[in-house]
Amino acid sequence: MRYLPHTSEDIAEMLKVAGAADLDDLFSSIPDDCRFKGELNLPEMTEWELNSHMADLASQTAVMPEYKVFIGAGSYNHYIPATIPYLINRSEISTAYTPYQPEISQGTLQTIFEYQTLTARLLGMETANASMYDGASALAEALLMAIRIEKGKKKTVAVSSLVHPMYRKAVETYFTPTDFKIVELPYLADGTTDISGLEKIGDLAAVAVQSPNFFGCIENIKSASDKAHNLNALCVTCFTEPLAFGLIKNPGSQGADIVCGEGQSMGIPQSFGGPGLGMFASLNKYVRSMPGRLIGQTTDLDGKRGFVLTLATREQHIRREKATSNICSNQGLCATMSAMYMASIGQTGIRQLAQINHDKTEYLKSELEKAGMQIPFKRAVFNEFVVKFPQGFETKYKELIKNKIVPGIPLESYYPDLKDHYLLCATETISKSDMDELVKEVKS
Amino acid sequence: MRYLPHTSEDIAEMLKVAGAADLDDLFSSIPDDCRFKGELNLPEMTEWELNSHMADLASQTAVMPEYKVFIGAGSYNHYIPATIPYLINRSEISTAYTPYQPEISQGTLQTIFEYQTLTARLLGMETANASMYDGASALAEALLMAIRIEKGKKKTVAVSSLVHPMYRKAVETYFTPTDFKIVELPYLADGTTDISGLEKIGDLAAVAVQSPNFFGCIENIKSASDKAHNLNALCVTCFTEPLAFGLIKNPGSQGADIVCGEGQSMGIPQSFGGPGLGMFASLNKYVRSMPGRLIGQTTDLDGKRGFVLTLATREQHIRREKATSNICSNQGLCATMSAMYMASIGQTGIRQLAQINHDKTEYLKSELEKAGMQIPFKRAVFNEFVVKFPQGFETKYKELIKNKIVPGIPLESYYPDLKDHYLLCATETISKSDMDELVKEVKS
Amino acid sequence: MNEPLLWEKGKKGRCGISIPKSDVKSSSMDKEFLGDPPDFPDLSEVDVVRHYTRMSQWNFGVDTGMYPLGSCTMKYNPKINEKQAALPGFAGAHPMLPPELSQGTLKLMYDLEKYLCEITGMNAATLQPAAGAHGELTAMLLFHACLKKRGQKRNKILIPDTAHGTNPASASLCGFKSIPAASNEQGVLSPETVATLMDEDTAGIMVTNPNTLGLFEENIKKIAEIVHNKGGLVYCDGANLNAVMGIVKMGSIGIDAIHLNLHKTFSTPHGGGGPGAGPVCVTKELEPFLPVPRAVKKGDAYELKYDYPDTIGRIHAFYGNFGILIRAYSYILSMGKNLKTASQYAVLSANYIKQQLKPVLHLPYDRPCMHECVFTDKFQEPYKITTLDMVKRLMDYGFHPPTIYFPLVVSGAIMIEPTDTESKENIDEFIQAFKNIVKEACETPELLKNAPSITKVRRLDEAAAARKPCLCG
Amino acid sequence: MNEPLLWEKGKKGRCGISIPKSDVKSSSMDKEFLGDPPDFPDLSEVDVVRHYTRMSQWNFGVDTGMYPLGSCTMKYNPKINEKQAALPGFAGAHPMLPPELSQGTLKLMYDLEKYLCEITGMNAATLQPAAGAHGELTAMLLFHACLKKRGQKRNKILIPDTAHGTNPASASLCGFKSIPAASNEQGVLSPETVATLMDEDTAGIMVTNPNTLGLFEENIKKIAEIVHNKGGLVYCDGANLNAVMGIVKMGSIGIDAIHLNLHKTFSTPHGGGGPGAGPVCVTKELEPFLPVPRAVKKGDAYELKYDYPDTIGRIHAFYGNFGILIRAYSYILSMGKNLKTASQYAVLSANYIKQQLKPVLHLPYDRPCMHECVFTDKFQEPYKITTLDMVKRLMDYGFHPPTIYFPLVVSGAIMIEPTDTESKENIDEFIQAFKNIVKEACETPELLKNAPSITKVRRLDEAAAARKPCLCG
Repeated sequence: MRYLPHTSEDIAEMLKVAGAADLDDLFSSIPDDCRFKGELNLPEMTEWELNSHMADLASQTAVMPEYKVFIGAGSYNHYIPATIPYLINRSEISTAYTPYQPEISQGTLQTIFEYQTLTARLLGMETANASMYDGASALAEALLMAIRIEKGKKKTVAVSSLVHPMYRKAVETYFTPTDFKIVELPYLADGTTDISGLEKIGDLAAVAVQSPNFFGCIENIKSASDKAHNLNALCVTCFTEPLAFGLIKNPGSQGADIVCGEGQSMGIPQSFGGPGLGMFASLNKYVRSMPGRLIGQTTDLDGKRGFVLTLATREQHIRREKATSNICSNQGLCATMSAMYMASIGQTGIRQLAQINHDKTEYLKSELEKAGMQIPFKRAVFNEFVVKFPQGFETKYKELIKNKIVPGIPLESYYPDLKDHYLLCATETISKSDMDELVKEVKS
Repeated sequence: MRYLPHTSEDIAEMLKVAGAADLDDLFSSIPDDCRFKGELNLPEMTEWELNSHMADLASQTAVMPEYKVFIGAGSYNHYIPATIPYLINRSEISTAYTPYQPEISQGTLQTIFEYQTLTARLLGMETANASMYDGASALAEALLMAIRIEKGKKKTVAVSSLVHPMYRKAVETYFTPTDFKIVELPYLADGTTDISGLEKIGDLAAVAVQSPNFFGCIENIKSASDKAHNLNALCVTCFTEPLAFGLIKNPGSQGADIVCGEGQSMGIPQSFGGPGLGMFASLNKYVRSMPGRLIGQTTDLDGKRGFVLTLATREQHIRREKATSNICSNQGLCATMSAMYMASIGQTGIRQLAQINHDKTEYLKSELEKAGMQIPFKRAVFNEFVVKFPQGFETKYKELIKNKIVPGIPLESYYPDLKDHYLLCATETISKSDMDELVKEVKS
Repeated sequence: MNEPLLWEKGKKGRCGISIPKSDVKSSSMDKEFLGDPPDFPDLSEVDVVRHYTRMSQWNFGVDTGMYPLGSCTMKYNPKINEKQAALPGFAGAHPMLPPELSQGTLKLMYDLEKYLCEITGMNAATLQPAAGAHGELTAMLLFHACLKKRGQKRNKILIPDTAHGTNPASASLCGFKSIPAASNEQGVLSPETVATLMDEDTAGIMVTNPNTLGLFEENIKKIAEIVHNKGGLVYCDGANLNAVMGIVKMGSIGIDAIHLNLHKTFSTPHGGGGPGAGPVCVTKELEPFLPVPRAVKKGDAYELKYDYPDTIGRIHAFYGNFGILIRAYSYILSMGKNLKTASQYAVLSANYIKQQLKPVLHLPYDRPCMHECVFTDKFQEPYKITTLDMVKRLMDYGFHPPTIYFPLVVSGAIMIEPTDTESKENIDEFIQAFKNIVKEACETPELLKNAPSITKVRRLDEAAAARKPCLCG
Repeated sequence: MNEPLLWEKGKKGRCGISIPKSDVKSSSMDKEFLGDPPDFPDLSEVDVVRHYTRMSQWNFGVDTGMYPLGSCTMKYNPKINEKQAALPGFAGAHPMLPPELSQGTLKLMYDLEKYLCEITGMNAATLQPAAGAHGELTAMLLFHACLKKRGQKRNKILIPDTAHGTNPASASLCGFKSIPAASNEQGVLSPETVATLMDEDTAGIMVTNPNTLGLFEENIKKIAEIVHNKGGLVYCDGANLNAVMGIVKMGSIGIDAIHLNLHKTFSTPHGGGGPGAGPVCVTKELEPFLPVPRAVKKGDAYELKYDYPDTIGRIHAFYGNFGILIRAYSYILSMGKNLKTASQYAVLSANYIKQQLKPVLHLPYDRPCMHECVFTDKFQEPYKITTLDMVKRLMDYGFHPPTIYFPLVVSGAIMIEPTDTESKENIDEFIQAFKNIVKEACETPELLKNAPSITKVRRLDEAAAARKPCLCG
């Protein structure tokens, strides 16, 4: 086997030193009744068989450009410059471990320090961590962090119903074994969160709002944070489409205390939903309550600038039983990809690209409206929006799929009152003719 | 433009230092009547437009595995381990220049030194150079070298008619402006070269034979070299399929003086015929007549082993007007790929792989014979062989192509007396079922 | 060569990306929402490429040399698996495609679960956890849900001192208080210790097996029996599975749930700290509680099923780190029954190192080990040379240091895991390097105190970094 | 870290490749032909990966830093072009496929020829030459064939002292004796010189324009007229085309044939010495002699045409380095009219460097330059510091040395070409480094004599290597 360098000669010599009669003998410390005596029942392929097997599997998925996929909803198709997969595949970057030994990990460390900084700038926050698993778990951890900041005395968090439904599901899962409560905030007719009920919650630790929200609508974070702060609660905001912050106000400037979300849009392939990137940032004062890894700047023996993993006291290594975060492996390589993307696109580029995304979405929205479709929520959107198609659209949906067009996702399973409502997305990868074709098909 | 870092501020500052009023002014030394005043008429694409344009072009070529391509004839479809494109893309390897500055080019230099060594071992020769453009130009240069060794006194080379027809064409082109002559050696009924006429040639400088030859047949190099040496001529052998030397005797062991050929089979993609790899080796005593670059071992100031470009006196840098080789850029990266391949496959692997190739070819040959096709040349072959199909096979050929099977190449245009003869190839990439399907289709 | 921070480079107006052409008219964003673009530096493409090329040159990776980081299983990461993950049909797949448009990805998940169950001897699996610690948490959520279903609320969990570091934190996220269980002088857990600690308020035990001393928990069956008899559940931290593939089936030794680290045992790259994947395999009893959706097969087709009333819910927005699953799946298919061979070689190499270094390094538990062995710096105490000094010096010899000061149960621990992909020659060189260092420790200790000497930076002031954090540039 | 030679590693029985399974019965090779397999070392996959990873670490590439190698145009090599070349439809294409099965590749060649003609202002092109020198040779073969067709046999060719080094060797392969033509004190060729040398035995002239002093041959039109009037032909070595894209059309200034270096001007990677590509563009008169086959368009379809009775034949087995053509084609499409901008910036940067370094380095031709400028070590003579010493020291500053001791017409030449992809900051750093070195030359000359100091090896004994060649391990 090409990955296993041991020759029979090597094995004989090593067994001799190890004092074992044969390979089996090495496992003598395992009681016989714990030993598996059979052979693993697994297929085995050469590199070439694997190639064709995987190509076959991969060919069974509907991807752009063969299919025109108008789905966003937490995973966005953006162009990724060829430089990023190229650089990320440099094995000193991709095959390194967590940088416990800073002297030979300055590449990873400086890169992640830069990632933290760019992320903080993107979100308008003071400090970002080295990454969380994804947007959903990041939100769950953000809410737990908010409760921690409040010393666990306030036990309720209010979460907008326009937070991505799967994120809300994950929050529930994380909250189940605790005695903390989640209150869901309803939404208004314009497609934004109704925060009017917040005052009624007695022990409110935090309010969580997503912007742009699940319907693509831009929330009024300022109102939410003002209200939260008035109630002595924290304002947590999340996002699924960070490209928006190339165009709209970032959450930090609107008073958010903790900001988290999914960074996949920043140069990371969709990969059927993962690996993505949990971006996570907060105000400086909360940093010691923050979950996840942090890279900090320091100096070496010669006074030279260098970077290290820091504030590890929050972690498991030091005070096992008191650890507040169990995060070890995070999404380091995805954070690196996104840093490469942010560095490549720059301030000038992100504005341009965000504007193009906005233009495409607005074009599609207006064309669908012209074609007689209903746009139920009038609020300004970024990259995606809700359409109400004529009754019985399910059949048309199936037809469109046969024609290699995937016109968004149906919302009914997440919002039972939104029958025939679909969430559609158009990024820079969707051409005018793709959109015109969709509109034509929908109309016909 | 993302490749051009100059901002307008940079340009202004630099123009000032350069003492030019504007960019145009920089070209004031070019007379006005030499200046082009218009704009270049060229398309311009974004990275994303380019991607779809190129994908479109690439999709218009018939490649394995969608098509079953039974063509060899100088370009062979072999599996290439994923490690090779990965490593070759490391930019310190791929974007370096010719290693004129050895201190920061030891990677390239050691790699090519290793390539020279592995190539010499593969061919059974004493010294190999750093590479030639391809098999065809390597053969032309080998014959010119042979004449050089003979001080230009003998002016005729005899070239087997079973040398790849395109290689012979290239030799002719290289010979046209000289006063050297080429005599073509006919072939025998068993598919090997008829060397019986060699004695009749008065001023024979060299005999060139290919083995395995264009018909896939294994030549008797020993006889050719014995005869050449008896006539005080050199024996030059060439090859198009070096994998053969995993199984058959290498040319060095059979008395060849200069060995050259195409190394594409050793880990290099077919790429519509190039870039490939001109492998070139000879006996030590001829090394100063050898064209192309050479890497040699030496030591540094501290006595440490290192490598440098050497024997450059043969080249243009030193004695321009007396240079015997004009080769500067060669196929360095392809030589590197082949070194990676030879290192990966090893002695153990190359024997196994060559045997599998032999097995596939023999299977296809025997199945076609069973199906009633004629195998005109009975000589032992490696990887390819000639089949005589029934009269009127052209129509069937076109049909097969429609069914995505490419059953070799017709030989008639190269050998007018071989009407209905086709050259077919089967490597490890062709499965039994591919072959069975071909046989079934041919029979039907 | 130095390389500045990104924002110390660049100049406004450059752009390292190809901005797509727009084919629709521009629409302005409502003034109310319009903000300033983020303060990113503007770089050209070559600036970016050179920046990260330089970054990579400051790093050590598996392709650079031996990386004997104990408990991390830094084995070779095959390039072919990267190629599979990059296939457009995978990399470009949207997670919310209708099932009929994503059969390939669903089949991959379905089959990978099957293979992981075959390897662990368990009954069902979830692929959602994005890392090992996420898998631990998932397992604890499963325990919590299962106990709740049984009508129980237990608030403690046993954690041996030889367990992995993240276990207590994962448990506490589920409201379980960690109860430490001490290993015995053989370095393993005694059934008696567990019997004493286990009670009806205790949810069960989190055992790392092989444990972080590199020893197989030989009493595991008896321990599981004790825990089960008291109504508890047994979790196995499977980070060390590389020792026992095809040798021990966890399902047959009393384990109820085990998480696997695909980025350790199944060779997916660590990425400088992730992404990994931490699937959890469970018994039939725990299966109903697994996260949703689950990939199921219906006739010849695959679909995502949500209808599991007892499910703990979701722990990831979608299906976990699918791109990592692809790599692990490819690895399993490439290895087949060689997975057992890999475990054998991993254990062989660890025992070989143990025997070779035993004369020069103190070996606290002198018995056959599994895939890693743990030494200490006790022999070097007289020279005032610590574990840290020795391993920093290893860098000068071209090796990544082993894991150090872990497990906590061993003072000054040096935990060496060679893995199955290191050749005997590499291992011999490593042994020789360590022997040289031990010699240097008494003869030229300043070499060690000043190590490393050939790296980009010398020893860094970690205390200062934590005291006055600078986390953002 | 050191890395042994391949055959100093490995152990029999390892294999770094996946050996395909055979699905047919084995057939033995005739004993008569059966040989021993080559004596290759046996390595595992990780051995191979680490070996070449280490090799790469000993190299300098364009991604490592500025590579101001004069006349080599070491510009940034875009990654996207590598992706295109690797597309299975290109990388897996067999060159002898019937035309109907290779329309995409043929169209690419057809269009690339068209674009190169547009850029050079010539009428037709061949893509077959595999390198610049191969292009030179092709051009000389074309000249030979054309003169022969005219019924002439000429045996000399003029070559200025500012031409590229390979020109004489290429000419002599075609039986042309090189007649050196001296440049004037402005560094360019005088029409008078050419008029004196040009006669009816002379096939023509091989002029490098811009020449190797980085100067535009301003008398080119008059020179071409003189040569043409005597029945000769004018060849332009286009290696320096990066200075004049969109600024000079060679077809309109009297050039009959020009070769281009796709691996210079059109950004394909140099590969540590190739593969490159050296297409030749020619006038209508020379077109009939171009190599076959040629990609032609018939209706909407592309085919390979062989039927050119005056063709010189073939200079490559197939169609040249097609994989390199893909990259250059992608680059041209990515740049479009920015090709002119690239030339402008390349020239701007060279002039900027010229002005900045002029105070400290002797500039033999003090006039506006094109894309490169040539200095000498004359100012450093008093300190016994040579060009070699200075450029070796540049490595310690993180730069690749410029081209040195070329062109021969300048003693101790230092030929600097910054290219269009280096930012002003990089160029400023380079200038500063050179200024520091000039200072060191008088203050601490031993630093230069001992340079480089941070590389894997120090200065190598090239004389010993040539005296007693060791070319094979």
